[in-house]
Amino acid sequence: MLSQLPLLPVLLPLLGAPACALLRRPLAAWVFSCAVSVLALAAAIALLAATWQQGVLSYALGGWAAPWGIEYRIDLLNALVLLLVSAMGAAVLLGARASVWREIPEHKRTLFFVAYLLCLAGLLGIAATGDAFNLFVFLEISSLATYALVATGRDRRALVAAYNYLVMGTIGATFILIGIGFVYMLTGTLNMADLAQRLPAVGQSRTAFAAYAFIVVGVCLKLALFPLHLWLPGAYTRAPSIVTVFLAATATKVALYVLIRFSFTVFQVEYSILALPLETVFVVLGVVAVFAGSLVAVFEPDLKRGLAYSSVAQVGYMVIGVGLGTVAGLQASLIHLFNHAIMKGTLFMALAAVVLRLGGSTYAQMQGVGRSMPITTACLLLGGLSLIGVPGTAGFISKWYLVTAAADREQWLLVLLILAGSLLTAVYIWRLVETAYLAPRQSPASIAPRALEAPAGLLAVLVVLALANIYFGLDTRLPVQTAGGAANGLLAAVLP
Amino acid sequence: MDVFSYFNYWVVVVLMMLGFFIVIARGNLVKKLIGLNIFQTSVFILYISAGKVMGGAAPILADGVELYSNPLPHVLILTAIVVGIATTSVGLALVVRIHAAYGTVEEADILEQDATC
Amino acid sequence: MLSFTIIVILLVMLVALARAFTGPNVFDRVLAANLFGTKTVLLIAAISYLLGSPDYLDIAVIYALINYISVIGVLRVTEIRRERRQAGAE
Amino acid sequence: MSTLWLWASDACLLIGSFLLLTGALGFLRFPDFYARIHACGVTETLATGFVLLGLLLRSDDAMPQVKLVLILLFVLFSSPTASHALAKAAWNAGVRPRDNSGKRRVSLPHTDP
Amino acid sequence: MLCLLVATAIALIAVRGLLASIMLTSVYGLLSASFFVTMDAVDVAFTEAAVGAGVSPLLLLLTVAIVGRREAASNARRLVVPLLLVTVTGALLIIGTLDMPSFGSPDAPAQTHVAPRYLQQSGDEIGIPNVVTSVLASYRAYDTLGEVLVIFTAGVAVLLALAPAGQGGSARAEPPAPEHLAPHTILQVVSKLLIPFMLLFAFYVQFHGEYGPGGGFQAGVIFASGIILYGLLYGLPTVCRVIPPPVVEVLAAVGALIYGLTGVLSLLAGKNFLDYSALAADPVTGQHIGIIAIELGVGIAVAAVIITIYYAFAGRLHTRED
Amino acid sequence: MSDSNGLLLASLAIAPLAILGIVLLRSRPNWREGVSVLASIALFAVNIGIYHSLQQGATLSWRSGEILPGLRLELAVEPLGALFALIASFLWLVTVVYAVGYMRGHGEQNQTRFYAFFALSIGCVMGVAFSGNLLTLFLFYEMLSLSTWPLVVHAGNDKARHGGRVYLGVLLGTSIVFFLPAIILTWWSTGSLSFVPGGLFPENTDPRLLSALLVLFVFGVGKAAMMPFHRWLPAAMVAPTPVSALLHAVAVVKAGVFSLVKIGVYVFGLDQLAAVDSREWLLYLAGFTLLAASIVAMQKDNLKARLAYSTVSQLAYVTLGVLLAVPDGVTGSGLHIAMHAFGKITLFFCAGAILVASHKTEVSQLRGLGRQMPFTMAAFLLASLSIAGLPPTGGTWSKWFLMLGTLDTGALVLTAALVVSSLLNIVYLTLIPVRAFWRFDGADEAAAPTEVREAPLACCLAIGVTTAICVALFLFPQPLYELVAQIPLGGG
Repeated sequence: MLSQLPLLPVLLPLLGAPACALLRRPLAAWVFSCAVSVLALAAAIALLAATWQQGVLSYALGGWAAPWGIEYRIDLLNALVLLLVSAMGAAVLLGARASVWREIPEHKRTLFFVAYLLCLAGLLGIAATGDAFNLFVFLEISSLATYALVATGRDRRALVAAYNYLVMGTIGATFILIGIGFVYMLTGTLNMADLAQRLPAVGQSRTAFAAYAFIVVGVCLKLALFPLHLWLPGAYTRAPSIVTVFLAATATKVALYVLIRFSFTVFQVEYSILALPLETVFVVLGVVAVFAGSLVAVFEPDLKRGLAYSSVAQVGYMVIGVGLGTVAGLQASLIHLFNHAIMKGTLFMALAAVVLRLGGSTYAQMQGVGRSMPITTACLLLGGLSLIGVPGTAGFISKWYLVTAAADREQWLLVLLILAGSLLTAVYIWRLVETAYLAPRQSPASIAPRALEAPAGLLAVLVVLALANIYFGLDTRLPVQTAGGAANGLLAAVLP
Repeated sequence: MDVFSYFNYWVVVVLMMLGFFIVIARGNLVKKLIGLNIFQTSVFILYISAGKVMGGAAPILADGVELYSNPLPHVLILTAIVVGIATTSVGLALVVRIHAAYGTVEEADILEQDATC
Repeated sequence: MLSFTIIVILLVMLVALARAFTGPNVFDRVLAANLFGTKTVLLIAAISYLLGSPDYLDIAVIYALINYISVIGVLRVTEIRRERRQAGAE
Repeated sequence: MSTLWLWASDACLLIGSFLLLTGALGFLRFPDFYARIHACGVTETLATGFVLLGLLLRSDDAMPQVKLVLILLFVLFSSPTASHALAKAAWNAGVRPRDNSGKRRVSLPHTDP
Repeated sequence: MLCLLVATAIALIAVRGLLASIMLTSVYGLLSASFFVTMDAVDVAFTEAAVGAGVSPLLLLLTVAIVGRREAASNARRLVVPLLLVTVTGALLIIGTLDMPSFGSPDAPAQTHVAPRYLQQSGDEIGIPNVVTSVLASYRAYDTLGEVLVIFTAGVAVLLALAPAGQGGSARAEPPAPEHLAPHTILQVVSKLLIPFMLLFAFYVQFHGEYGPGGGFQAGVIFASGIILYGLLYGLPTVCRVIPPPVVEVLAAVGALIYGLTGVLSLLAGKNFLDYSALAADPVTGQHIGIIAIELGVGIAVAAVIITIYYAFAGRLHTRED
Repeated sequence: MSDSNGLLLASLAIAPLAILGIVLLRSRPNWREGVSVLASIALFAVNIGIYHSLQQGATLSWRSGEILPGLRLELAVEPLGALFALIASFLWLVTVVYAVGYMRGHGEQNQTRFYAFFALSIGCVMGVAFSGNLLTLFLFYEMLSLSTWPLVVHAGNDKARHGGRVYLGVLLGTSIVFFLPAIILTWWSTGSLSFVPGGLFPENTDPRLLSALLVLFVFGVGKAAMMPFHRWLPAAMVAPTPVSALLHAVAVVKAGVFSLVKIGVYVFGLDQLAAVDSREWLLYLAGFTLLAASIVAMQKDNLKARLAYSTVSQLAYVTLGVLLAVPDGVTGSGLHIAMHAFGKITLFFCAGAILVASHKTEVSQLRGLGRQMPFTMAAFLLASLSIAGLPPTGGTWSKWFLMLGTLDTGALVLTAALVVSSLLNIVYLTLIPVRAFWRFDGADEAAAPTEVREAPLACCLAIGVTTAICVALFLFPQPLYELVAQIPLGGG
């Protein structure tokens, strides 16, 4: 079974989804999905361990060797993303029951879990595959499932958000498809490793440039990088709470992975970063994203929406890391990818609890929530502190690496901007803290204060996530070493 | 002749642009999806053009035929077509729901309704 | 002769397209689409002979099928729409 | 394949092409919907028949012939049906024919279906 | 042909009214399929014909029947940005084409690198003439599994969006208003004659895929089209009685599972996922068995999903909005 | 040895344990306060233990696993830290006793939260005091900012919220925008963040880098309240008085200047510090701050605001002492941390006592109050003398060493600034109790309520203890001085 390991994290949810559709009772579907996602997580953990021991793992699907068949090719980068996505997928699902039962009508629950599994399988499939076109297929699986999941939000605006996401996401996917088509025409292959070998020979052609441009734009649409982020706030805000948690923790991360994979493996860094002015483009867009996202988040009356904009900002940080074009920068980017998934997972999970109990997440509704839901609010606060980058939390580690990476390039202005960005984060997090703890509770008579804390299942997952923020702020070996190994594997041959 | 050898591709480019234009310029949600359809179909044409070999036959093995067109783009596009119809159907389902919720499928009207409430 | 037929078919398709574009009402367009469809069937069949691969006939068959279904679909849809409107007015 | 068959086939194709062209002309130039549907419907079946027959004469395998016959059957069934359905739907929808001048509606006894 | 395509697309921009647009879309699908034929892409043409000219316009039509076919005049000030975007994209695309291998050249990398192996060796390795099917169902079978799951996802998504509230599961006992339409006797009779042929043809396409154009996906679409035709003429309740929605939904999942489990079987036999040579003593026989099995899965899944989608839309059509 | 390290960890562990106890016993106020008092006693005892093992020459340290490559959380005891911890834990004890009286006397809400965060802040102070490298220092520094915020906004009204925003905004802002980059730069250029006697930077470090770093550090440690980043201190005056006492005498501000001293001594090293270009104008900025703050303080009628500006001024003394980069300056700074702590906390206690007893907050209302509250006012007088640096109080010594330091460097302008500022101190602080005792005319007869009495016993007790220490330190400054003298000053 060990030789099948690279496939398992993807295959389990992929086949689990149709199997889940056969279950009629929502509860059974939930239990089944949980089991599947936990198994996938176990496989992903084993896979990461195996990758550490044995280096790159290759798995030929259908038994056909690489450029002819589809290959799963797992290096540290894949393994890290797989682990992250499956872990968040499993965690969110485990805590999802109460929230789903509250927000999704009964006849849709089974389908909801099926779509969730499909989305998970799609994201994992993107992260595992070594074939450019296979990536597109799984991208579409996850995207379609995402549209459906977003549309299950109770507000009718969820529909519009899902529709906009669908249109923009499809444009993005089609752009990626165009790009893949161009590189295929240039090289005749779709396998990423093979592409990497054959592209340099044609790297100077204008077609290669256009191909890269299309892929980058397409991926950035999915990634919600600044000017292409328009779908994200709506989708995150209007989606059911659980979906938001899952998407925020995984979807943009996988998109970033795709960006890194195409930039550094397929097109290779000599081309993508050194030959093109992308370095500047990424850094500038990243900085603009940080400030635009954070500023909107500061003035947003709804916390969920504010955090969605904050995601736009955080994507900016990650892209800055990529744009630095150094091993340190990439490592910082990957570390932030990992940590941000945990932070946003915590924050949105806490918001799921808040929405569950209070029916909404505007600041007005959340007044005094610190007293009625102390544990949830504490977790929310922990996630927020991590987002700011307070030392001792995971967010600090990200900021540290990002700033050192920028300092290595001696870009002092960038250092300042990065840090100033986290000040803005502090502003909106503090707005939340004041609302939660200082404002009088909204209509205290109507709700019994003791009964308000989130249900146990949700709370348990939330607390674990919140503690993970602290844990990964103190014991950073997993993300730092894996990200370091991955970054070295991608860039060390070429760059300092 | 360079120009002729690219003629096919350029027409495809024009098609893509037309489709793309419908997607972003039109306010009707159904029309947007139609545009998306055109856009995607044009990409299919691009791929298939790339797989054509002058003088080749369809890639169904037959005796006495030496030159075949490239089967790989065909396979890819088969998948892509399925993806396209899947996207369209999901999009249309959303449009139906939006119509039920807003009573309109014009983007401007929807924005207006959202702004007022 | 085959090529000539193909050219003629293409010409007819152009005409149909023009009608589909200008057609004053829905039914003209439907008719044009229908015409277009049947011509496509012929076109594919002819092309298959031109290229010497009879496999293409399968496609022609499916065109014929699809074309028929499409026309019926359009008709039913317009009717249903009207019926709904009437029912709504009542 | 003997030349005779090929000649015959070419003839069929030519007739078919001619019919197609006339139908198209009518479809393009006729003043109202019913005239146009008439032009199409009449020529279509015949033209299709001829073209398919022409093709049929060119093949010597059984399978393509079966398929061609299938297509022919299909068109023969579906085309008039579609025309009929279209005309009926148009009538129900209130589309009325015009007279030659193209200005005045012909008053026909209106029978509600 | 291409110019016709362009003309259609321009017409699509110019035309107002959704029904006309759909007609043009259908025409566009037909045209592009014809183009695929001239490009030797038979299977693609087959699929595009069934999807681009068939299913997709049908779905659009159903939608338009629900939401109305009027289209508001577009706002002139909305044109500048789109034009700019489109121009930039177009320019980039043109740039991209400049250094492309020229059209139809047999020396292009795409023709010389990976594809030759399929053409040269699939006959020995897989043993079926249709190379597209070989690649689709064996070399890149995993993509096709992904494809099946995409369509399955679409089914789930549509159900998730359109499943009527207030009824348990997906068992909607449709009580739509009786069809007091003008009875389409002629249509009904003719169609009743034709539908069996269609279904038969679907089976032919299903099992002929190894030798000629066709395969599970196309067969599924044709099968579903036949059912949809039936539904259009006899009304949703009738067709729901013949093929109950829950059954279809189960079938969709079963189809996907058949595919997946074929792969799992080879996994259990100690080979890699979807390595059909594990399915029989002789590898080529194994490939045959595998391909037949997965094509069956594809066919079932596709037909079931498309029918499901049709049910979902048609259900909306008949239940009046409140 | 392991016992001593146990002590070190215990000093950090006590606060969380206390919080647990406080939260668990939230429905029983007496037990809850009992836990607070017990914890503070325990902490003080632990710190005395640490002090003793330090005197016996033991080295206490603890390291975590690697957080960042080559970087760990490190705790280590050195003399300055031990001094700071000792003072802080002792004053915590006193403040807790005082707080019990004050909070009950004042009928405050949310007392559980108050005590919990009180304990948390003192835990962070311990962390700051014993941090073994810059990273650890930064960690606890930030935690301290965050954990004191709930104390500052305790009242929960708009004014408190606004104050809290300024407080946290300035502290977090400076630390993120200046302090963190400074740390990262240090790390980037030296590859280490440990506190090393004599400094981290190799000889050939780019002087421009050092200049920039010094500026970043001085402004980055916002808690040191260097102008123009002093605004948070007056803003934090919205807090209840025990908090103000703790913040402005012990925890926050002292953590700030303490960090600066540590950075000056252990990161730069006095020799290198003396050579840094930007030191010069920072010195003058410090001089300006201490004068300007004194002048502002004079104009404030609100007693707590006046004390706040006084603190700003006194903190500048400490900063100035470090920046002088001479041993006497550092000794003066170290001592002043202690002396000012006792003096200022007494003043705040007094202000709180006055508030509790008479509900007066403005200086102008205090005339004649000496009759009603003679004890408080006497304490106020002594403490203000200590701040001004006059005998018979401990403040004398620290000012003395600071003066020596300025003379050492020959910066007579600064000497003058110190003198002038001390004079101003006398004017704006010492005159308050004097006026309280001497009624200058009869116009205030009506304003002096007759029913005012001394504050609750707990408050008076605390005031008494700290005042006594202020005086005692004048007589017996030896232990403190010895401790400060142990600071390894490198080549100095």
